[in-house]
Amino acid sequence: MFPGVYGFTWEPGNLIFLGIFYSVVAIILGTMGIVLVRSLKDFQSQKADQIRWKLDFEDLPEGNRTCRHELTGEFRHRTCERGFDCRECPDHAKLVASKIRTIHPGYETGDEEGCILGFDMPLERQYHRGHTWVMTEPDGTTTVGLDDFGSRLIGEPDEVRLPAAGTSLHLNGTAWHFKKNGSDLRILSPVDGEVIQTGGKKAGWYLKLKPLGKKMDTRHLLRGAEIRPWLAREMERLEFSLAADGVGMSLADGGALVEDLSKEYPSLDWDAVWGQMFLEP
Amino acid sequence: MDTKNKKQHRYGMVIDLDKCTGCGACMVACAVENNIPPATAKATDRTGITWVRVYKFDNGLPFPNNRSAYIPMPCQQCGEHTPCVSVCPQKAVEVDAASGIVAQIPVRCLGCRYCMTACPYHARYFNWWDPVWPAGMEKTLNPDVSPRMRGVVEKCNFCHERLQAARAKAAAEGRDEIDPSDYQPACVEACPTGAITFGDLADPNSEVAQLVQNGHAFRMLETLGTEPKVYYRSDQAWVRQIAQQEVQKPKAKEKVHG
Amino acid sequence: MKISRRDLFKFVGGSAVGAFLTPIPWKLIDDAAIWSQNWSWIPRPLHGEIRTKFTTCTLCPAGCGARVRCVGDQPVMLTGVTRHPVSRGTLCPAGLGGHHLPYHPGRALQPLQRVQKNGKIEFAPVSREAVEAALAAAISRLKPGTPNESIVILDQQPGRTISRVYRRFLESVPNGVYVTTSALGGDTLCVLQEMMEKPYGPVGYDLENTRMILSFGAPLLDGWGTPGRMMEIIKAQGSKDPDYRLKIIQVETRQSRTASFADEWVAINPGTEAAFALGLAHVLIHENLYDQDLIRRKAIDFRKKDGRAYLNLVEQFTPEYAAGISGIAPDRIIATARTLAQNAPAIVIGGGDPGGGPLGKEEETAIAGLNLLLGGIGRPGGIVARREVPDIMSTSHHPTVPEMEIRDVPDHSIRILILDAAESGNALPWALLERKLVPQGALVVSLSSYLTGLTKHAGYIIPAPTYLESIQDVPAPIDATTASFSLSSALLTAPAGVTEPFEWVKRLASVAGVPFVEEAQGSTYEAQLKNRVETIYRAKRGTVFSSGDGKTVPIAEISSADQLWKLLSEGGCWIDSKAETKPMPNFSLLGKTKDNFERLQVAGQGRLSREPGLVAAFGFILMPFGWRGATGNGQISPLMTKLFQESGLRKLSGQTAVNPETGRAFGLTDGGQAWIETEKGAMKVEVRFDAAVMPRVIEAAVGPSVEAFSTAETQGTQNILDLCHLDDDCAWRVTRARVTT
Amino acid sequence: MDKQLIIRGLRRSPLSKFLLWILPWVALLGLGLYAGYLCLARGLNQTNMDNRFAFGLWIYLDLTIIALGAGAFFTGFLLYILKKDQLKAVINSAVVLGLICYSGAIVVLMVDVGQPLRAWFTFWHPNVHSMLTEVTFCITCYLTVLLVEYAPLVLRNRKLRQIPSLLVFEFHLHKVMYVLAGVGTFLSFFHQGSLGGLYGVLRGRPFAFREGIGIWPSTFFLFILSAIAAGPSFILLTTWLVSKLSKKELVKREVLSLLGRISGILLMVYVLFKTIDTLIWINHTAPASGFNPFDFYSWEPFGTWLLFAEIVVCGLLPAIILLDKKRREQTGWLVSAAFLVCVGVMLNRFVFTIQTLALPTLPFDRFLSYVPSWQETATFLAVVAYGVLIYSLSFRYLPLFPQEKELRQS
Repeated sequence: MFPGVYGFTWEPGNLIFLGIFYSVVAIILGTMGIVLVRSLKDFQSQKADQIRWKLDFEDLPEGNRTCRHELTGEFRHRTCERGFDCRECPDHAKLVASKIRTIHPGYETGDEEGCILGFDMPLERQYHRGHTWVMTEPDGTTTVGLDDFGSRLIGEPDEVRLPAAGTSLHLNGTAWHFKKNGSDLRILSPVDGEVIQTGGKKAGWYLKLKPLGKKMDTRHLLRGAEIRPWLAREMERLEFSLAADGVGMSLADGGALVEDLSKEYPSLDWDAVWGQMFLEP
Repeated sequence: MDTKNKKQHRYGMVIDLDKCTGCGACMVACAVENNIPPATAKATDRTGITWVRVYKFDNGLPFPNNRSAYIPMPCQQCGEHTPCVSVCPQKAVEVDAASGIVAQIPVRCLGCRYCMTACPYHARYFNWWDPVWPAGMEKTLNPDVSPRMRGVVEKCNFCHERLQAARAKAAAEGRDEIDPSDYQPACVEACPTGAITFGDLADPNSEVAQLVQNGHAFRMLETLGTEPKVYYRSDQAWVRQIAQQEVQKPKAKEKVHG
Repeated sequence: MKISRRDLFKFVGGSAVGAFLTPIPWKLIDDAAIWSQNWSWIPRPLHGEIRTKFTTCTLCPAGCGARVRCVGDQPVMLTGVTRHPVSRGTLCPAGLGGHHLPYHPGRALQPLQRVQKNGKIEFAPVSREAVEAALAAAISRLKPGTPNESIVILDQQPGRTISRVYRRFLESVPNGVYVTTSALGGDTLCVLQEMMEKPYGPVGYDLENTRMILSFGAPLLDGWGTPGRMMEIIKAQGSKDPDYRLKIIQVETRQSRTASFADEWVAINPGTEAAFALGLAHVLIHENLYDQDLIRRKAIDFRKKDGRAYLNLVEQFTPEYAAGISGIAPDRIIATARTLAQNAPAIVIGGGDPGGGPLGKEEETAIAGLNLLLGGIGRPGGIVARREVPDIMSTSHHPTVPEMEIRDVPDHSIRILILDAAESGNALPWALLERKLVPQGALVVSLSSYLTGLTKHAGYIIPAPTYLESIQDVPAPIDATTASFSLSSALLTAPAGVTEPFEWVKRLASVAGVPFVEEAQGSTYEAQLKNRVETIYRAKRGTVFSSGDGKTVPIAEISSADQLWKLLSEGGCWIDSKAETKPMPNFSLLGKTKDNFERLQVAGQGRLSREPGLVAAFGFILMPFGWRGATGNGQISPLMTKLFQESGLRKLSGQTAVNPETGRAFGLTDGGQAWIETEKGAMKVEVRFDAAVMPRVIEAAVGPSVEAFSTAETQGTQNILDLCHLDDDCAWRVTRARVTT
Repeated sequence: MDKQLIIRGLRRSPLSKFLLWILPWVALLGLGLYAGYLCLARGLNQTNMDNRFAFGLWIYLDLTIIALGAGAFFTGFLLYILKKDQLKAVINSAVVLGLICYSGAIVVLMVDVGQPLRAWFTFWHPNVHSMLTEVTFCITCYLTVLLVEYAPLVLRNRKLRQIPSLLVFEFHLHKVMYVLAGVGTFLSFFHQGSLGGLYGVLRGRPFAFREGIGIWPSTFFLFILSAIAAGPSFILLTTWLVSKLSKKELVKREVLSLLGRISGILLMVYVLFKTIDTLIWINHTAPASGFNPFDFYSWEPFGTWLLFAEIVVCGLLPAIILLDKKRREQTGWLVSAAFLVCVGVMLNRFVFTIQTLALPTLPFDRFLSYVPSWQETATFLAVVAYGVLIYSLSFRYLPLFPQEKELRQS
């Protein structure tokens, strides 16, 4: 195996064979080394959450990755490639700048104030695709809560694990966890920010954040006219999820969702439904 | 040992099948010389260890025209394309350049038995059991040969330790070359009819070389090109024929038992 | 400091990584490698000074010289002694493993008693004194003058010093009978001597000068006689002029090693040797190919008026008639007879197979008759006379107890049977001995070291030292043309529990209160042997071979009896000078037995003709066969597994062969199991198809069982001999058998 | 707890049912482990192998499962190197199968050699001329590669994924998968070939001996071809079987068709070369060794039917079926053909491992039979059980079929 070990010869066959072997070993070890170094680097720079979202996003079925501009009808078909982070999206910037914003044909104005498709979705709030809402408070802080759709999906959680004050949250990172029926649910952070105060279901909000930089960047959040088509799509997705488990119901015209959907249909694979709806497949 | 300046030997055998009575003395002498243990009760002719094995073969004719002969099969010490040497994954089989002897190094053998499948002469044996001698009998072991252990392959090496002893003797007496009479494997020594002749095939004056030349000598499975250094001879045509006949035809529809 | 679990993990992990940087793992790998190459329980050979010693093999009566390679004093290898006058440099496979015998696991190391425990026969330790007391009591109950209440010592290697001691002992007890068995190679010679009108003295075969051997089943090339002699002849065959090569014709049902090696194999019907021999005699006489001068002068019953002459008998056995019985074509009988006559000097040898047993007296008479017809007695290349080994027996007191062959002992007459440890190498069925024992209360004592064969049936065992453990004398082998004498030395110390038979006989004599007259020849066994050597020395005959230097010197050049003793105890061999030709006495071609004419006539019909009605009912003829020294009576080296189960070169007990066509016809399968059933019982055997086997014959090995290599055979696996039919003349060669799956 | 380990959105049977399913396999594995222990502790006398049948059931098993496991490297090769993205649907399953096959083979090999403690000598004193050395080196390296390939799959387990360091590691590991796939392909090509070479070089066994190119006998190449032809079929077959057993759709139908087509094309090429090789062997190689090739087939039950079965019934026939688009679209035909392909490769390995050794070489030798002992059989079955267990566990807790969720929802 090495010069000096009994049986080693300098004949070409031996050298070629061992040469190939050592090359293979070197490639395997080298590759593993690279992987380790990269992992270590990313781990230390706390990119784990980012990577997690990236992987989760990739795992989402294509239908779950619809671009917000498809929801509003600006595109016939468009899939988001950026993990619902419109901040760096040139197309989004262009579309916003051009101000050509077509209203989704499904948008109806007949809803009560703040009540869209039977959900309590105040328009002054901005919504993240992971069913959190964001409201910028006058004092410059930002309140984050679970939207009505999300609340009804989860109902009464068994446990809420909120981040401690001072924790930095990153967009699409983990904001907080719910525990319900043994399922662990990760709620995506809708914005970048530092936790300054935590609330809960009773408080009506979950987190108060202050921006990490100068200003809270909320360009990627859904707002105004986008909410209704998005919600409609979410209803569709939900129906779809439930249908996979054999629950056929039309939620769209059933009026408002019941307060605690999981209590209504306990036999369903809620874990999967929540995963689908809260973007954690 | 420095062999560079020495003559290259090709030790070999000529076995006269007309003299082999099939008594088995060679097999016993071999086992005594090489510290081969007695078999356990469960061993069969397919799991035993007989570095030289005497096979019986016949002319295939029915009674009373049937005739049998015996053929001792030690390792044939192949000289070319040595099947076992090239297949061993870890150099536990080597051809000694100075003597032409194919040597098995049991302490390096991992017991994969690839060499055994490679050997067309079935001259290699695996230690299926721990070597066990009846209590006390281990005192009768030959001090010149190490007993092997379970799980390794072994085979005839033309009593290599006798070659070493002859070399040591030659060296002690200040000779470069061994006296051929000092080096005779145990089977050759034991054969009561002198059916086995042993010597250096590379020496044209040696008895073996002469016997090979004298006609009626042949080797087993010569067409495989393994160039064995064990020759056989017989003056009987049927013996020569059957030993060279390649594959025996199945006999009618006999039920085959293992 | 608080140690968290994490710290602990870190510590363990760190240590593991750190350990890799130390030499510890490499040391462990190295040690594992060394261990994997040298397991501590693999025995290591002894180391020490390598010495060469010489001795004489006593495993059979052949008396081959053995060169013993020793580490220190421990024999580690036996080889033949080049130029040894008896064995000619040869040791047989059994002899090559002789040094393993002291360590055979089946050895008895103390006196044993046969007991029945939970229905099983076992051997339990017993004191030597108890055995002696039991024997002494039995001896005291023997009534003098009642021949049906005899005490017998069975000695299978007669002519030794201990043999003489036995005879003298038997002389001093009531009804003592000294019994021997037929020796391989000796049967024809014994019968030949019985055919002489006056004692002719011992004779041997002059194999070296003969041109042809017609052998009736004698395993000439497989341990017969003194194996080295035949081997030396084979060795030299190639260099001889083809016309002067020894021609061998083997008359045997089975294709034995000798049969397949012989120039001709005459595959004869089972048990019909007499017919074939008489057929040959018929041709010899009709074609005037016999020694007419000799026959005219010496044969007393060649022609007789009463119609019961040899000629009358032979007349009946025309080639056609003999062919009808023996299955050999008339032409072949004629051709064989002619070949015999043309190739003078020729020898005709009987004897049969070591496992198949002796041919029978009548057959041997017919065979010996051929030798007489050919005129080969007393001529070079024929059967020649040799002298006895000079012995005190001949010089002082000749024992008066008769020497008898076991088959001649009257049935149900032995009250006490003592089995000597020495072996003839031939099979001896227990049934034969049993027939000779009194039906009730017979006492059997074995002096064998090994719980095998006949010893399994003994009531007591007083184990004697085994080969290499005691000094023994080896007289001339039965086939020899000159007398010889050598010694087997005690290279190993005998275990404490074994008893030298000489000492035991002495003790027994004293316990039984009988005079031990042999005391005069020396009070110890060694003194007795020395005495014998001195007798030889005083005879001043012959030469002495010394194994150390391979030289042979006339005995006259040996300075003293002590010097001769020294040479002999170092593996030397005394060889008598050639005997002068003795004038041959008159002889009877029909033998001296009563009704000899009728008996030969009956024998000529073949053994199976005696109960013809049964042949069809059984279907098979069972023929046992064996290999000298491995017929299950004595012990063989555990290493003999090489020849038996590890190669199938020789056959184990329970292995049989049948002709493939017969086998298929009877629904047997090659390699399958079958039952052999005879009038005596049934046994499960393994059947092999072999085209060399005569149709309707099942050849069954009288060999060791697999257990015989590694254990004591106390329970005794079944032996094919138990199934064999014992004829009135104590032959067991052919038995009708059923073979079923 | 168990539910937390199951990939979100996938339906798996209740734990009790799952335990009931694995129980017999665990028992079988336990028995096999005991048998393996017997073989290691008491030696190979526990097997029915002997000096003539020095290779037995285990070597047959090794050759066969490694051939079937070829799907792992070949799918990896097609996916990562040739960018056949459709195969993403089965790559995970293929990797698991490959891992099972290779690790099973190595474990059995460790029992099969007489001195497992000396196994590393092959690395220390390699004889590079031995095909077995090539096999040892390649298999060991490739098993490492397979473990590395399997690692991301394990790390994607729902619970393990929660650990950030593992998540990051998995992410980066996945990114370099093409390198490993490349190395794996290289190694696999070699050892699949060397396994063929193992027998092809046996000059002393004219039945197996083949001429070839350079140091490689033709069997070297034929084994590669047959392995890569059978690999996709085996994946197809297992996927179909798992789908049937779990009563779930796991991959899109067109993936199975693609696998079938790949298998069919390669098999056709293989059959062509195998036929040429056989003809060369019959007309040249065997006669040159002094043997009449048909004598080898004169020993019942190993007659020429075996040759016919191997090349035509299990070669040409499935190749034709798989290349016929219409038939391929019918699951019955597709699966049957894939089954035949697998049987074919098993038969081929049987012929080389068992028939080769059963045939006598010496004129006075006998044709020998060999029946494995219970210890051998149990060890063999333990590998099967081990495979089933690993696969079952992987199927239950790891994302084996990325399309499963999608198909469930549609």
